[in-house]
Amino acid sequence: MQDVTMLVYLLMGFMILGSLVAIETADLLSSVICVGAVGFALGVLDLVLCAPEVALTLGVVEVLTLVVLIRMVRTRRDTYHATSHDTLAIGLVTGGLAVVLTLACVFALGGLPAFGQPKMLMAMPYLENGLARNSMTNYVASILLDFRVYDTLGACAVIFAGVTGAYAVLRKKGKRT
Amino acid sequence: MKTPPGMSVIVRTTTRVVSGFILIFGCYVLASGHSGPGGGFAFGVIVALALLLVLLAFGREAAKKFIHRRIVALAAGSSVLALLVIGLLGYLGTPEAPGGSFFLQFLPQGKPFQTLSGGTALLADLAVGVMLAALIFGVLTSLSLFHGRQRPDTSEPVEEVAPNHVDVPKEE
Amino acid sequence: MNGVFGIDVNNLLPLFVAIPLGVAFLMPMAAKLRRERLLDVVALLAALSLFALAVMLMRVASGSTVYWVGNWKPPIPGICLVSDGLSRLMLLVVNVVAFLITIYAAEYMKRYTGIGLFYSLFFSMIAGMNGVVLAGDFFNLYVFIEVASLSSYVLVAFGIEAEQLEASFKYLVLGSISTLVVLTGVVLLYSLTGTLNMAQVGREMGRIAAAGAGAKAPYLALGLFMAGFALKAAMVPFHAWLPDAHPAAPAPVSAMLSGVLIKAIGVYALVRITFNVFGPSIGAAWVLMTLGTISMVVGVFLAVGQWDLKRLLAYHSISQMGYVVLAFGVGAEVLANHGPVAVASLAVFGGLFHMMNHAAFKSLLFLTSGAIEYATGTRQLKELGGLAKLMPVTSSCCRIASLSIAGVPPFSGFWSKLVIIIAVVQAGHVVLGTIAVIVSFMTLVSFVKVQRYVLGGEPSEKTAGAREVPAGMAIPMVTLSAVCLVLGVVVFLYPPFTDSVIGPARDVVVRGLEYIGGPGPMGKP
Amino acid sequence: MLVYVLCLALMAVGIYAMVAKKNVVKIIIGLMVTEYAVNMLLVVIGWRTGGVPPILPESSGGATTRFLAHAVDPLAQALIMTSIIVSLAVLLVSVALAIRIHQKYGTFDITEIRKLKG
Repeated sequence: MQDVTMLVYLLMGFMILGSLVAIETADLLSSVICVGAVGFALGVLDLVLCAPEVALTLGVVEVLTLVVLIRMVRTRRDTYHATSHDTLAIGLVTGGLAVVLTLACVFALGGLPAFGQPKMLMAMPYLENGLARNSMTNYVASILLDFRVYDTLGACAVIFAGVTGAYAVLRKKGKRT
Repeated sequence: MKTPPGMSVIVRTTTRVVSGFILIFGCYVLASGHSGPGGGFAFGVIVALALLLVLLAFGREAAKKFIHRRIVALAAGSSVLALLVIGLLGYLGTPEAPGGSFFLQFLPQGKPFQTLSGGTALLADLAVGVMLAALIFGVLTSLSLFHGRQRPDTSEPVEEVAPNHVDVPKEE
Repeated sequence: MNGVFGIDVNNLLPLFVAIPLGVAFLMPMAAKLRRERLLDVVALLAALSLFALAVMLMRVASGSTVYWVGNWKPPIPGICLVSDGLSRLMLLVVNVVAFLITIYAAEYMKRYTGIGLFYSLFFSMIAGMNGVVLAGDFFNLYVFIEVASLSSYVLVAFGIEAEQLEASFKYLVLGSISTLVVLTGVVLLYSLTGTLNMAQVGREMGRIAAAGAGAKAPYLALGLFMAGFALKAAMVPFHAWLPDAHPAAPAPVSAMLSGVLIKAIGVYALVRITFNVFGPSIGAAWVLMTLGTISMVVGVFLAVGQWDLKRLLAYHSISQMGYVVLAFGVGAEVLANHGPVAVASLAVFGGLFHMMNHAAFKSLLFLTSGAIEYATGTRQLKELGGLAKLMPVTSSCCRIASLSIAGVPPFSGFWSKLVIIIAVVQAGHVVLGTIAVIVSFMTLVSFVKVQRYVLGGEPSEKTAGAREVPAGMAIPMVTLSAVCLVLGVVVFLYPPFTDSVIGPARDVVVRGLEYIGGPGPMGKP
Repeated sequence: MLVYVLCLALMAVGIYAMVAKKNVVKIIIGLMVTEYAVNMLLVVIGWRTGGVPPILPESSGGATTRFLAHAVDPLAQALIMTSIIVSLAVLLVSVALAIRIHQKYGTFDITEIRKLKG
């Protein structure tokens, strides 16, 4: 068990470092590539934590995201000022986030169940009885497509609205003349 | 006419071979989704990526011949409507739940470990997959064909609706 | 009891989501037929059917009922939709306003391209709001919040002008922070209790608190929820997006955003979670009261200095939402201190009533500002003038709405503000009551300015050619004016209305943790 | 408990980028990082010590006792799948807006994109 925990820490550390590099680096293309690496690290983490279904989906979505972002950055010229002038705002944000994080660590996070011992109040009855109702042995798929299909409908509505919205934003003209 | 923009012969040949394999892999992912990792979400994105590969390798004109925008819109709209209809068909009810309800499993289920287990779930999976493939391919074409201000008029992401009703003059 | 024509109304709850989603999915395909009138007709029919459903639900249903989607009921609890007084009231508000705005939009949006896309996004937004209001499950709540907000981001940029794109991007960034913060809260609660069902989460948390271990963990989740929903409701430290986003949008969208969206996915969710899931607590009450008071004051001060009509209205939205949140905060404080329930009920009643009124008069104000912009091409106060003679219908509607928001008797806004102020004073917060009165006075000053510059005086060069808007836009405005007038009168002169419409909602909020929406026995743990 | 702290830290990094950075691309990257953080938190809370994937293996022949004792939380994973799709939608919209903004202003730098007052 110990090795899984260590691996998880390593991957998380890599992800935090990678995101910091992605955010602070001056070149937009390297920054996009870094965030891609972070995404794939999350995929590996999913594999380690027994979520192959999620890892697969995340992987393909990650490829898609990278294609879109690289295309966006590569085809557009931009002069990026690496140093930002708004030091007060940045200080406030950083300070505020640090305070919230510390407070969360000190007071709240200790109350969560320990890593590796989830309370499965809603999931356990489904694991026990789901197979009898829909005969699907992949529980993640059966939750997505039968048990909580209403959420999936919502997700479809989100992506439909997103794509419709992207079309609407990329229209040639907004108003008729 | 200019030659359609695309990539080198090597890329095109590779694409010709590879895109078929990617599509088959996508279908495998969909089919195995009920008893192993996979399913509609992954299928949709994989198929969209394969189509995007064709688009990038052969250029815009060839891709337009390959897939019409209208078909993409129709596929996306009808498949997502199909998901909603599957939900509404749940109102038909079953012997166990005669009143029926939204998204009720109204089809007979198969046996575990078969591709056709799950009743409505397979249909829902298919609908989600086709919808994602069409939507993502559609939006990727729009995003990658949008050139920005260098050539603001070459792109036409959305077909303009015919201006039948511009009878209200805009006061200046 | 719950039936009509032999159908159980409870069974029709998913239609509130299914109908608008169906329209949203259909519209981009239907747009290819190139018949815009057809799109208008479909949209109007759908909005009308939603309106009828909401009214029917309000008339027929009673008590609290739970609908299990896909028949996944306990012992395998799936997603549930909850119909109780509060959600029925919100459904009524959302769908009535949405119906009237659809009529308006059919005429107004003729100036824009891509009507099919507009209707698709507009109905996604309605579906999202209905979904949020009905949700009895945390993750479902998150998904529908995302449906509603994503559509609203894009609708803000629908005219694709530079300012609109910028406002929309800002709104998208802040809105995404808020939804992600809410999602983190959901995940923490899921980890803590092992369930997503709202009522069950409430009970499990009571059990955890009784056991004593990890009693602080829920507060982190509550804090995340309050920050997230306060951002959606544009309470003052989190309000930066609203004064950009609401004015930038096309008029029907502004009316929808200010009129119902900030209520359905902001205030409603805030109230549902603080009262019905976590139970009213002193800490939450003080946060709500502080947010409400600051928003009330800052919003109105920023509004007074504005010369852009829609921006002015947007700042007033912040201020008026401040009243609503203050009322709920006072209610929560009284309940948490085990004070007199009558005072808490009065405060909550005031909050709900003001929310209803605000939905009516603020959407009316945005519709009239849209009509003014439609006719004159500008919304700068200094460039307008003399519209009282040129556009009599729009002007009268604007007058009624202004008097109502400024709290002039006998219009509806006066009564709801009065109730809130009485409740605040009865709860012992005389200072807050005084502030509320002063803010109300400032609102009056601000709207006197609007009346003077827009309607009074002589026509300016921009307004000289203005003429009355088409009937399609005038009818919804007149209807909303009538609602503003009637609501003020009917609530006090016709008690059955109060008892059947606002009363059940008030009871749901005041009863707090006795929220019915999940498996097993209800009540305090 | 350290795992939760690391998740929240990653989230803080993302929110920091979204609020403090002055470049549209960086803001979008911050959005992605925040979404990763939430997904990571979800997969972490669903893990069970000695867990197996929530897919009943065919070799089990339908016997579920051992599977039930070890399967990691499938519900959490289903939630991640939904949230991945939702994030993808948000990303597509933000990229479309960014492209259009770049077309109007010629830059991704929001200090130069300031037509609105506040």
